[in-house]
Amino acid sequence: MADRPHAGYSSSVQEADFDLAREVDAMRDGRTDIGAVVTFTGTVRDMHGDTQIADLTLEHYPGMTEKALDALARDAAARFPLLGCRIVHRVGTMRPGDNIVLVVTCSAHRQAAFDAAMFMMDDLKMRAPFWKKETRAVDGAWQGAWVDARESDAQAAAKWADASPRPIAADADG
Amino acid sequence: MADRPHAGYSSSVQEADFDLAREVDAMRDGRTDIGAVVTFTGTVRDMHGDTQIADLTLEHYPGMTEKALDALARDAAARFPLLGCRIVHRVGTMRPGDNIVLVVTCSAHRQAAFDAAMFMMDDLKMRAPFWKKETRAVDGAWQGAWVDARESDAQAAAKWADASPRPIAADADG
Amino acid sequence: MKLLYFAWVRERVGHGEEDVSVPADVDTVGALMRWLSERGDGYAAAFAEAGKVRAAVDQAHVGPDADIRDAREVAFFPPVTGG
Amino acid sequence: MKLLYFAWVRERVGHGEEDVSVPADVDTVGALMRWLSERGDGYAAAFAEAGKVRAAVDQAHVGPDADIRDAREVAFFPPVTGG
Repeated sequence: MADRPHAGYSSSVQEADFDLAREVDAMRDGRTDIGAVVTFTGTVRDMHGDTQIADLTLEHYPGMTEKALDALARDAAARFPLLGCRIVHRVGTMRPGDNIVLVVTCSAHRQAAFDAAMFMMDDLKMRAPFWKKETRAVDGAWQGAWVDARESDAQAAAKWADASPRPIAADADG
Repeated sequence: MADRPHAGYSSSVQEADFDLAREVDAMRDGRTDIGAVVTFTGTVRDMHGDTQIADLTLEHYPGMTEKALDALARDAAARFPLLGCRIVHRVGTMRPGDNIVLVVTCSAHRQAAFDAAMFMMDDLKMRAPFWKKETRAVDGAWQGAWVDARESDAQAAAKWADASPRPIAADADG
Repeated sequence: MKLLYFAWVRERVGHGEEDVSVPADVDTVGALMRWLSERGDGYAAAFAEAGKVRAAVDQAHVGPDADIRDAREVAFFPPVTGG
Repeated sequence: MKLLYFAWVRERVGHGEEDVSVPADVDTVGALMRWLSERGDGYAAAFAEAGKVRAAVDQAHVGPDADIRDAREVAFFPPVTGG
Protein backbone atom coordinates (compact mmCIF):
# COMPACT_ATOMS: atom_id res chain seq x y z
CA MET A 1 0.00 0.00 0.00
CA ALA A 2 2.19 2.81 -1.25
CA ASP A 3 -0.34 5.47 -0.25
CA ARG A 4 -0.89 4.08 3.26
CA PRO A 5 2.49 2.85 4.47
CA HIS A 6 1.21 2.19 7.99
CA ALA A 7 -1.83 0.14 6.99
CA GLY A 8 -0.34 -3.20 8.01
CA TYR A 9 -2.54 -6.19 7.28
CA SER A 10 -2.06 -9.86 7.93
CA SER A 11 -3.92 -13.11 8.31
CA SER A 12 -3.45 -16.54 9.79
CA VAL A 13 -5.07 -19.97 9.44
CA GLN A 14 -4.30 -22.14 12.43
CA GLU A 15 -5.48 -25.05 14.55
CA ALA A 16 -4.34 -23.37 17.77
CA ASP A 17 -6.53 -20.96 19.67
CA PHE A 18 -5.74 -17.25 19.36
CA ASP A 19 -5.21 -14.74 22.16
CA LEU A 20 -7.34 -11.61 21.81
CA ALA A 21 -5.13 -9.41 24.00
CA ARG A 22 -1.92 -10.53 22.33
CA GLU A 23 -3.33 -9.89 18.84
CA VAL A 24 -4.58 -6.42 19.80
CA ASP A 25 -1.36 -5.49 21.60
CA ALA A 26 0.70 -6.59 18.60
CA MET A 27 -1.29 -4.32 16.29
CA ARG A 28 -1.32 -1.32 18.62
CA ASP A 29 2.36 -1.85 19.44
CA GLY A 30 2.75 1.43 21.35
CA ARG A 31 1.44 3.49 18.42
CA THR A 32 -0.09 6.88 19.22
CA ASP A 33 -1.87 7.58 15.91
CA ILE A 34 -4.63 5.02 16.56
CA GLY A 35 -7.94 6.32 17.93
CA ALA A 36 -10.18 3.27 17.52
CA VAL A 37 -9.66 -0.49 17.83
CA VAL A 38 -12.50 -2.88 16.94
CA THR A 39 -12.40 -6.63 17.47
CA PHE A 40 -14.85 -9.32 16.40
CA THR A 41 -14.61 -12.79 17.88
CA GLY A 42 -16.80 -15.55 16.44
CA THR A 43 -17.40 -18.44 18.83
CA VAL A 44 -18.99 -21.91 18.72
CA ARG A 45 -22.61 -21.94 19.96
CA ASP A 46 -24.16 -24.96 21.65
CA MET A 47 -27.36 -24.69 19.62
CA HIS A 48 -28.16 -24.42 15.91
CA GLY A 49 -31.78 -23.30 15.83
CA ASP A 50 -33.42 -25.82 18.19
CA THR A 51 -30.75 -28.49 17.71
CA GLN A 52 -28.05 -29.14 20.29
CA ILE A 53 -24.46 -29.12 19.04
CA ALA A 54 -21.67 -31.25 20.56
CA ASP A 55 -18.80 -29.93 18.45
CA LEU A 56 -17.91 -28.20 15.21
CA THR A 57 -15.22 -29.16 12.69
CA LEU A 58 -13.81 -26.62 10.26
CA GLU A 59 -12.47 -28.04 7.00
CA HIS A 60 -10.61 -25.74 4.62
CA TYR A 61 -8.72 -25.61 1.32
CA PRO A 62 -5.03 -25.31 2.27
CA GLY A 63 -3.30 -22.85 -0.02
CA MET A 64 -6.44 -21.11 -1.21
CA THR A 65 -7.51 -20.27 2.34
CA GLU A 66 -4.35 -18.35 3.10
CA LYS A 67 -4.65 -16.45 -0.19
CA ALA A 68 -8.32 -15.67 0.44
CA LEU A 69 -7.73 -14.33 3.97
CA ASP A 70 -4.76 -12.29 2.88
CA ALA A 71 -6.78 -10.79 0.02
CA LEU A 72 -9.58 -10.04 2.47
CA ALA A 73 -7.28 -8.12 4.83
CA ARG A 74 -5.63 -6.34 1.88
CA ASP A 75 -9.05 -5.35 0.45
CA ALA A 76 -10.13 -3.96 3.82
CA ALA A 77 -6.91 -1.93 4.10
CA ALA A 78 -7.45 -0.54 0.58
CA ARG A 79 -11.14 0.20 1.09
CA PHE A 80 -11.11 1.86 4.53
CA PRO A 81 -8.68 4.35 6.13
CA LEU A 82 -7.16 1.76 8.46
CA LEU A 83 -3.96 1.78 10.45
CA GLY A 84 -3.96 -2.01 10.58
CA CYS A 85 -6.16 -5.06 10.22
CA ARG A 86 -5.79 -8.76 10.84
CA ILE A 87 -7.88 -11.89 10.53
CA VAL A 88 -7.22 -15.20 12.26
CA HIS A 89 -9.34 -18.27 11.45
CA ARG A 90 -9.08 -21.60 13.19
CA VAL A 91 -9.50 -25.03 11.56
CA GLY A 92 -10.05 -28.45 13.11
CA THR A 93 -12.54 -29.49 15.78
CA MET A 94 -13.88 -27.03 18.35
CA ARG A 95 -16.41 -27.26 21.15
CA PRO A 96 -19.17 -24.84 22.21
CA GLY A 97 -17.65 -21.73 23.75
CA ASP A 98 -14.41 -22.07 21.75
CA ASN A 99 -13.08 -19.33 19.47
CA ILE A 100 -13.47 -19.76 15.69
CA VAL A 101 -12.44 -16.47 14.09
CA LEU A 102 -10.94 -13.12 15.09
CA VAL A 103 -10.91 -9.82 13.22
CA VAL A 104 -8.98 -6.81 14.55
CA THR A 105 -9.11 -3.37 12.91
CA CYS A 106 -7.36 -0.15 13.93
CA SER A 107 -8.10 3.33 12.61
CA ALA A 108 -7.90 6.95 13.63
CA HIS A 109 -11.71 6.99 13.60
CA ARG A 110 -14.33 4.63 14.96
CA GLN A 111 -16.56 4.40 11.88
CA ALA A 112 -13.78 3.11 9.64
CA ALA A 113 -12.74 0.53 12.25
CA PHE A 114 -16.34 -0.72 12.66
CA ASP A 115 -17.07 -0.72 8.92
CA ALA A 116 -13.87 -2.58 8.06
CA ALA A 117 -14.50 -5.27 10.69
CA MET A 118 -18.07 -5.80 9.42
CA PHE A 119 -16.88 -5.86 5.81
CA MET A 120 -14.22 -8.46 6.61
CA MET A 121 -16.71 -10.76 8.34
CA ASP A 122 -19.33 -10.39 5.61
CA ASP A 123 -16.79 -11.00 2.86
CA LEU A 124 -15.16 -13.90 4.72
CA LYS A 125 -18.48 -15.71 4.94
CA MET A 126 -18.92 -15.50 1.16
CA ARG A 127 -15.39 -16.12 -0.13
CA ALA A 128 -13.07 -17.88 2.28
CA PRO A 129 -12.96 -21.64 1.58
CA PHE A 130 -14.06 -23.02 4.96
CA TRP A 131 -16.79 -25.60 5.59
CA LYS A 132 -18.43 -26.36 8.91
CA LYS A 133 -19.57 -29.79 9.99
CA GLU A 134 -21.52 -30.00 13.21
CA THR A 135 -22.16 -32.96 15.48
CA ARG A 136 -25.89 -32.58 16.16
CA ALA A 137 -28.23 -34.28 18.61
CA VAL A 138 -30.86 -35.98 16.40
CA ASP A 139 -33.44 -38.34 17.97
CA GLY A 140 -31.20 -38.97 20.95
CA ALA A 141 -28.07 -39.79 18.92
CA TRP A 142 -25.15 -37.68 17.69
CA GLN A 143 -25.04 -37.16 13.95
CA GLY A 144 -22.56 -35.29 11.76
CA ALA A 145 -24.11 -32.70 9.42
CA TRP A 146 -22.63 -30.11 7.09
CA VAL A 147 -23.85 -26.59 7.82
CA ASP A 148 -25.83 -25.03 4.96
CA ALA A 149 -24.83 -21.64 3.59
CA ARG A 150 -27.32 -18.94 4.42
CA GLU A 151 -29.02 -16.46 2.11
CA SER A 152 -28.62 -13.77 4.81
CA ASP A 153 -24.84 -14.02 4.46
CA ALA A 154 -25.07 -13.49 0.70
CA GLN A 155 -27.20 -10.40 1.31
CA ALA A 156 -24.77 -9.09 3.93
CA ALA A 157 -21.83 -9.48 1.53
CA ALA A 158 -23.75 -8.01 -1.42
CA LYS A 159 -24.35 -4.71 0.37
CA TRP A 160 -20.61 -3.92 0.19
CA ALA A 161 -20.43 -4.47 -3.58
CA ASP A 162 -21.50 -0.92 -4.45
CA ALA A 163 -20.71 0.78 -1.16
CA SER A 164 -17.89 3.27 -0.98
CA PRO A 165 -16.19 3.92 2.34
CA ARG A 166 -17.92 6.76 4.15
CA PRO A 167 -16.15 10.10 4.03
CA ILE A 168 -14.33 10.81 7.28
CA ALA A 169 -14.03 14.37 8.60
CA ALA A 170 -10.41 15.42 8.88
CA ASP A 171 -10.78 16.34 12.55
CA ALA A 172 -12.96 13.44 13.60
CA ASP A 173 -11.55 11.31 16.38
CA GLY A 174 -12.51 8.27 18.40
CA MET B 1 -34.95 -7.45 31.72
CA ALA B 2 -37.70 -9.94 32.46
CA ASP B 3 -37.87 -11.03 28.81
CA ARG B 4 -34.11 -11.44 28.42
CA PRO B 5 -32.84 -12.86 31.69
CA HIS B 6 -29.30 -13.40 30.34
CA ALA B 7 -28.80 -9.93 28.88
CA GLY B 8 -26.43 -8.74 31.60
CA TYR B 9 -25.33 -5.14 31.29
CA SER B 10 -22.99 -3.04 33.39
CA SER B 11 -20.84 0.05 33.29
CA SER B 12 -17.92 1.58 35.12
CA VAL B 13 -16.33 5.03 35.42
CA GLN B 14 -12.77 4.79 36.65
CA GLU B 15 -9.36 6.44 36.69
CA ALA B 16 -7.57 3.13 36.33
CA ASP B 17 -6.88 1.54 32.98
CA PHE B 18 -9.05 -1.38 31.91
CA ASP B 19 -7.96 -4.81 30.71
CA LEU B 20 -9.56 -5.85 27.42
CA ALA B 21 -9.02 -9.58 27.90
CA ARG B 22 -10.27 -9.57 31.48
CA GLU B 23 -13.43 -7.66 30.54
CA VAL B 24 -14.18 -9.99 27.62
CA ASP B 25 -13.46 -13.13 29.65
CA ALA B 26 -15.73 -11.91 32.45
CA MET B 27 -18.62 -11.44 30.02
CA ARG B 28 -18.10 -14.74 28.16
CA ASP B 29 -17.54 -16.59 31.47
CA GLY B 30 -17.59 -20.06 29.90
CA ARG B 31 -20.98 -19.48 28.27
CA THR B 32 -21.79 -21.55 25.19
CA ASP B 33 -24.78 -19.58 23.86
CA ILE B 34 -22.64 -16.68 22.60
CA GLY B 35 -21.73 -16.62 18.89
CA ALA B 36 -20.31 -13.12 18.51
CA VAL B 37 -18.23 -10.80 20.70
CA VAL B 38 -17.49 -7.25 19.56
CA THR B 39 -15.20 -4.83 21.37
CA PHE B 40 -14.51 -1.18 20.73
CA THR B 41 -11.53 0.51 22.38
CA GLY B 42 -11.16 4.28 22.05
CA THR B 43 -7.60 5.52 22.54
CA VAL B 44 -5.80 8.87 22.86
CA ARG B 45 -4.30 10.10 19.57
CA ASP B 46 -1.17 12.21 19.41
CA MET B 47 -2.69 14.61 16.87
CA HIS B 48 -5.92 16.58 16.65
CA GLY B 49 -6.15 17.63 13.02
CA ASP B 50 -2.68 19.14 12.44
CA THR B 51 -2.07 19.96 16.10
CA GLN B 52 0.17 17.86 18.31
CA ILE B 53 -1.34 16.66 21.60
CA ALA B 54 0.72 16.08 24.78
CA ASP B 55 -2.08 14.73 26.96
CA LEU B 56 -5.85 14.59 27.40
CA THR B 57 -7.83 15.15 30.59
CA LEU B 58 -11.35 13.79 30.96
CA GLU B 59 -13.62 15.71 33.35
CA HIS B 60 -17.02 14.28 34.23
CA TYR B 61 -20.14 14.83 36.35
CA PRO B 62 -19.89 12.32 39.21
CA GLY B 63 -23.27 10.80 39.91
CA MET B 64 -24.80 11.67 36.56
CA THR B 65 -22.03 9.89 34.62
CA GLU B 66 -22.69 6.54 36.32
CA LYS B 67 -26.43 6.90 35.67
CA ALA B 68 -25.85 7.86 32.03
CA LEU B 69 -23.55 4.92 31.31
CA ASP B 70 -25.83 2.48 33.07
CA ALA B 71 -28.81 3.78 31.07
CA LEU B 72 -26.75 3.44 27.89
CA ALA B 73 -25.93 -0.22 28.58
CA ARG B 74 -29.53 -0.92 29.61
CA ASP B 75 -30.86 0.76 26.43
CA ALA B 76 -28.53 -1.33 24.27
CA ALA B 77 -29.66 -4.53 26.02
CA ALA B 78 -33.31 -3.58 25.47
CA ARG B 79 -32.81 -2.53 21.86
CA PHE B 80 -30.70 -5.39 20.51
CA PRO B 81 -30.84 -9.16 21.12
CA LEU B 82 -27.71 -9.17 23.30
CA LEU B 83 -26.37 -11.73 25.72
CA GLY B 84 -24.37 -9.06 27.53
CA CYS B 85 -22.93 -5.58 27.16
CA ARG B 86 -20.61 -3.38 29.18
CA ILE B 87 -19.09 0.06 28.93
CA VAL B 88 -16.03 1.30 30.82
CA HIS B 89 -14.97 4.95 30.60
CA ARG B 90 -11.84 6.40 32.16
CA VAL B 91 -11.50 9.86 33.72
CA GLY B 92 -8.42 11.87 34.63
CA THR B 93 -5.32 12.58 32.55
CA MET B 94 -4.17 10.22 29.80
CA ARG B 95 -1.36 10.30 27.28
CA PRO B 96 -1.31 9.41 23.56
CA GLY B 97 -1.70 5.67 23.12
CA ASP B 98 -3.63 5.26 26.40
CA ASN B 99 -7.09 3.72 26.57
CA ILE B 100 -10.10 6.03 27.07
CA VAL B 101 -13.21 3.91 26.63
CA LEU B 102 -14.18 0.27 26.15
CA VAL B 103 -17.44 -1.22 24.88
CA VAL B 104 -18.00 -5.00 24.87
CA THR B 105 -21.10 -6.63 23.38
CA CYS B 106 -22.03 -10.32 23.15
CA SER B 107 -24.80 -11.83 21.07
CA ALA B 108 -25.76 -15.05 19.33
CA HIS B 109 -25.37 -13.16 16.03
CA ARG B 110 -22.74 -10.84 14.68
CA GLN B 111 -25.00 -8.07 13.37
CA ALA B 112 -26.60 -7.45 16.77
CA ALA B 113 -23.19 -7.33 18.48
CA PHE B 114 -21.82 -4.85 15.91
CA ASP B 115 -24.95 -2.69 15.89
CA ALA B 116 -25.13 -2.52 19.68
CA ALA B 117 -21.46 -1.52 20.01
CA MET B 118 -21.88 1.24 17.41
CA PHE B 119 -25.10 2.43 19.04
CA MET B 120 -23.42 2.60 22.45
CA MET B 121 -20.51 4.66 21.14
CA ASP B 122 -22.75 7.02 19.15
CA ASP B 123 -25.10 7.53 22.09
CA LEU B 124 -22.25 7.90 24.58
CA LYS B 125 -20.79 10.76 22.57
CA MET B 126 -24.09 12.65 22.71
CA ARG B 127 -25.31 11.97 26.25
CA ALA B 128 -22.63 10.93 28.70
CA PRO B 129 -21.37 13.94 30.73
CA PHE B 130 -17.67 13.86 29.89
CA TRP B 131 -15.54 16.77 28.69
CA LYS B 132 -12.13 16.53 27.09
CA LYS B 133 -9.37 19.07 27.61
CA GLU B 134 -6.25 18.66 25.49
CA THR B 135 -2.76 20.01 26.01
CA ARG B 136 -1.93 21.26 22.51
CA ALA B 137 1.28 22.48 20.91
CA VAL B 138 0.52 26.07 19.82
CA ASP B 139 3.32 28.28 18.48
CA GLY B 140 5.95 26.19 20.21
CA ALA B 141 4.26 26.23 23.64
CA TRP B 142 1.83 23.85 25.34
CA GLN B 143 -1.68 25.21 25.81
CA GLY B 144 -4.79 23.70 27.39
CA ALA B 145 -7.89 23.72 25.18
CA TRP B 146 -11.34 22.21 25.58
CA VAL B 147 -12.31 19.92 22.71
CA ASP B 148 -15.32 21.14 20.74
CA ALA B 149 -18.31 18.87 20.20
CA ARG B 150 -18.65 17.75 16.60
CA GLU B 151 -21.65 17.88 14.32
CA SER B 152 -20.70 14.46 12.91
CA ASP B 153 -21.31 12.93 16.35
CA ALA B 154 -24.79 14.48 16.53
CA GLN B 155 -25.55 13.01 13.11
CA ALA B 156 -24.23 9.60 14.14
CA ALA B 157 -26.43 9.57 17.24
CA ALA B 158 -29.49 10.88 15.37
CA LYS B 159 -29.50 7.94 12.96
CA TRP B 160 -30.49 5.59 15.82
CA ALA B 161 -33.48 7.69 16.86
CA ASP B 162 -35.88 6.06 14.40
CA ALA B 163 -33.97 2.88 13.72
CA SER B 164 -35.39 -0.39 14.93
CA PRO B 165 -33.08 -3.33 15.54
CA ARG B 166 -32.70 -5.42 12.41
CA PRO B 167 -34.68 -8.64 12.38
CA ILE B 168 -32.44 -11.63 13.05
CA ALA B 169 -33.15 -14.97 11.41
CA ALA B 170 -33.81 -17.67 14.00
CA ASP B 171 -31.10 -19.94 12.60
CA ALA B 172 -28.49 -17.26 11.93
CA ASP B 173 -25.18 -17.76 13.68
CA GLY B 174 -21.82 -15.98 13.98
CA MET C 1 -30.56 24.89 45.17
CA LYS C 2 -27.24 23.28 44.35
CA LEU C 3 -25.56 24.53 41.16
CA LEU C 4 -22.76 22.67 39.37
CA TYR C 5 -20.49 23.87 36.57
CA PHE C 6 -18.26 21.77 34.31
CA ALA C 7 -15.45 22.24 31.78
CA TRP C 8 -15.10 25.79 30.43
CA VAL C 9 -18.35 26.87 32.11
CA ARG C 10 -16.69 25.97 35.43
CA GLU C 11 -13.48 27.78 34.47
CA ARG C 12 -15.32 30.98 33.52
CA VAL C 13 -17.61 30.98 36.57
CA GLY C 14 -14.54 30.38 38.72
CA HIS C 15 -15.80 27.46 40.80
CA GLY C 16 -17.44 24.09 40.26
CA GLU C 17 -20.22 24.12 42.81
CA GLU C 18 -22.32 26.47 44.95
CA ASP C 19 -25.58 26.67 46.85
CA VAL C 20 -27.86 29.54 45.86
CA SER C 21 -31.30 30.83 46.83
CA VAL C 22 -33.10 31.51 43.59
CA PRO C 23 -36.01 34.04 43.42
CA ALA C 24 -39.42 32.45 42.89
CA ASP C 25 -39.87 34.02 39.47
CA VAL C 26 -36.68 32.35 38.19
CA ASP C 27 -38.50 29.12 37.40
CA THR C 28 -36.85 27.69 34.25
CA VAL C 29 -33.35 26.72 33.19
CA GLY C 30 -33.28 29.65 30.74
CA ALA C 31 -34.40 32.12 33.39
CA LEU C 32 -31.74 30.77 35.77
CA MET C 33 -29.04 31.27 33.13
CA ARG C 34 -30.12 34.91 32.64
CA TRP C 35 -30.26 35.47 36.40
CA LEU C 36 -26.81 33.94 36.90
CA SER C 37 -25.37 36.09 34.09
CA GLU C 38 -25.95 39.16 36.26
CA ARG C 39 -23.94 37.83 39.20
CA GLY C 40 -20.56 38.95 37.80
CA ASP C 41 -18.19 38.99 34.84
CA GLY C 42 -17.28 35.32 35.14
CA TYR C 43 -20.92 34.27 35.04
CA ALA C 44 -21.61 36.70 32.18
CA ALA C 45 -18.73 35.19 30.20
CA ALA C 46 -19.89 31.64 30.94
CA PHE C 47 -23.42 32.28 29.72
CA ALA C 48 -22.63 34.83 26.98
CA GLU C 49 -23.24 32.24 24.30
CA ALA C 50 -26.36 30.66 25.76
CA GLY C 51 -26.66 28.35 22.76
CA LYS C 52 -23.36 26.71 23.69
CA VAL C 53 -24.32 25.90 27.27
CA ARG C 54 -26.26 22.73 28.11
CA ALA C 55 -28.06 21.94 31.34
CA ALA C 56 -29.11 19.01 33.50
CA VAL C 57 -31.75 19.12 36.23
CA ASP C 58 -31.27 16.48 38.91
CA GLN C 59 -28.78 14.71 36.62
CA ALA C 60 -31.04 14.48 33.56
CA HIS C 61 -30.40 16.44 30.34
CA VAL C 62 -33.01 19.20 29.82
CA GLY C 63 -33.72 22.13 27.52
CA PRO C 64 -33.95 25.84 28.48
CA ASP C 65 -37.70 25.63 29.16
CA ALA C 66 -37.31 22.95 31.83
CA ASP C 67 -38.97 23.74 35.16
CA ILE C 68 -36.52 24.14 38.06
CA ARG C 69 -38.95 24.90 40.89
CA ASP C 70 -38.58 21.42 42.41
CA ALA C 71 -34.94 20.93 41.39
CA ARG C 72 -32.39 19.93 44.00
CA GLU C 73 -29.42 20.18 41.61
CA VAL C 74 -28.93 22.10 38.34
CA ALA C 75 -25.75 21.69 36.28
CA PHE C 76 -24.39 23.79 33.40
CA PHE C 77 -21.77 22.59 30.93
CA PRO C 78 -20.67 22.67 27.27
CA PRO C 79 -21.87 20.00 24.83
CA VAL C 80 -20.36 16.71 25.98
CA THR C 81 -17.20 15.36 24.33
CA GLY C 82 -16.59 11.91 25.86
CA GLY C 83 -15.74 8.66 24.13
CA MET D 1 -4.91 -31.99 -13.91
CA LYS D 2 -5.20 -32.06 -10.14
CA LEU D 3 -8.75 -32.26 -8.77
CA LEU D 4 -9.69 -31.44 -5.18
CA TYR D 5 -12.98 -32.09 -3.36
CA PHE D 6 -14.11 -30.58 -0.07
CA ALA D 7 -16.84 -31.10 2.54
CA TRP D 8 -19.81 -33.18 1.34
CA VAL D 9 -18.53 -33.18 -2.24
CA ARG D 10 -15.42 -34.94 -0.91
CA GLU D 11 -17.50 -37.36 1.16
CA ARG D 12 -19.71 -38.31 -1.81
CA VAL D 13 -16.82 -38.66 -4.28
CA GLY D 14 -15.02 -40.78 -1.69
CA HIS D 15 -11.62 -39.06 -1.72
CA GLY D 16 -10.23 -35.53 -1.42
CA GLU D 17 -7.73 -35.40 -4.24
CA GLU D 18 -6.82 -37.09 -7.52
CA ASP D 19 -4.90 -36.55 -10.74
CA VAL D 20 -6.91 -37.01 -13.94
CA SER D 21 -6.33 -36.73 -17.66
CA VAL D 22 -9.23 -34.77 -19.05
CA PRO D 23 -10.30 -35.07 -22.72
CA ALA D 24 -9.59 -31.96 -24.81
CA ASP D 25 -13.28 -31.25 -25.39
CA VAL D 26 -13.89 -30.99 -21.64
CA ASP D 27 -12.79 -27.38 -21.53
CA THR D 28 -14.98 -25.64 -18.91
CA VAL D 29 -15.81 -26.16 -15.25
CA GLY D 30 -19.38 -27.14 -16.19
CA ALA D 31 -18.18 -29.65 -18.76
CA LEU D 32 -15.78 -31.11 -16.22
CA MET D 33 -18.62 -31.56 -13.71
CA ARG D 34 -20.70 -33.42 -16.31
CA TRP D 35 -17.71 -35.57 -17.33
CA LEU D 36 -16.93 -36.42 -13.68
CA SER D 37 -20.58 -37.33 -13.01
CA GLU D 38 -20.17 -40.29 -15.34
CA ARG D 39 -17.21 -41.74 -13.45
CA GLY D 40 -19.36 -43.55 -10.86
CA ASP D 41 -22.19 -43.36 -8.36
CA GLY D 42 -20.23 -41.26 -5.84
CA TYR D 43 -19.38 -38.65 -8.47
CA ALA D 44 -22.96 -38.70 -9.76
CA ALA D 45 -24.24 -38.07 -6.22
CA ALA D 46 -21.71 -35.28 -5.64
CA PHE D 47 -22.68 -33.42 -8.80
CA ALA D 48 -26.40 -34.35 -8.90
CA GLU D 49 -27.38 -30.87 -7.74
CA ALA D 50 -25.01 -28.87 -9.93
CA GLY D 51 -26.38 -25.60 -8.54
CA LYS D 52 -25.12 -26.53 -5.08
CA VAL D 53 -21.52 -27.18 -6.12
CA ARG D 54 -19.03 -24.34 -6.39
CA ALA D 55 -15.64 -24.41 -8.10
CA ALA D 56 -12.22 -22.82 -7.95
CA VAL D 57 -9.62 -22.91 -10.72
CA ASP D 58 -6.06 -22.53 -9.48
CA GLN D 59 -7.43 -21.38 -6.12
CA ALA D 60 -9.71 -18.62 -7.45
CA HIS D 61 -13.52 -18.80 -7.32
CA VAL D 62 -15.04 -19.25 -10.80
CA GLY D 63 -18.40 -19.93 -12.45
CA PRO D 64 -19.39 -22.95 -14.58
CA ASP D 65 -18.26 -21.27 -17.82
CA ALA D 66 -14.67 -20.81 -16.64
CA ASP D 67 -12.01 -22.17 -18.97
CA ILE D 68 -9.99 -25.06 -17.53
CA ARG D 69 -7.66 -25.77 -20.45
CA ASP D 70 -4.66 -24.16 -18.70
CA ALA D 71 -5.70 -25.12 -15.18
CA ARG D 72 -3.26 -26.92 -12.91
CA GLU D 73 -5.77 -27.41 -10.09
CA VAL D 74 -9.58 -27.49 -10.06
CA ALA D 75 -11.53 -27.76 -6.79
CA PHE D 76 -15.21 -28.57 -6.17
CA PHE D 77 -17.03 -27.82 -2.93
CA PRO D 78 -20.35 -26.65 -1.44
CA PRO D 79 -20.99 -22.95 -0.79
CA VAL D 80 -18.53 -21.86 1.91
CA THR D 81 -19.64 -21.63 5.56
CA GLY D 82 -16.69 -20.20 7.49
CA GLY D 83 -16.68 -17.44 10.07
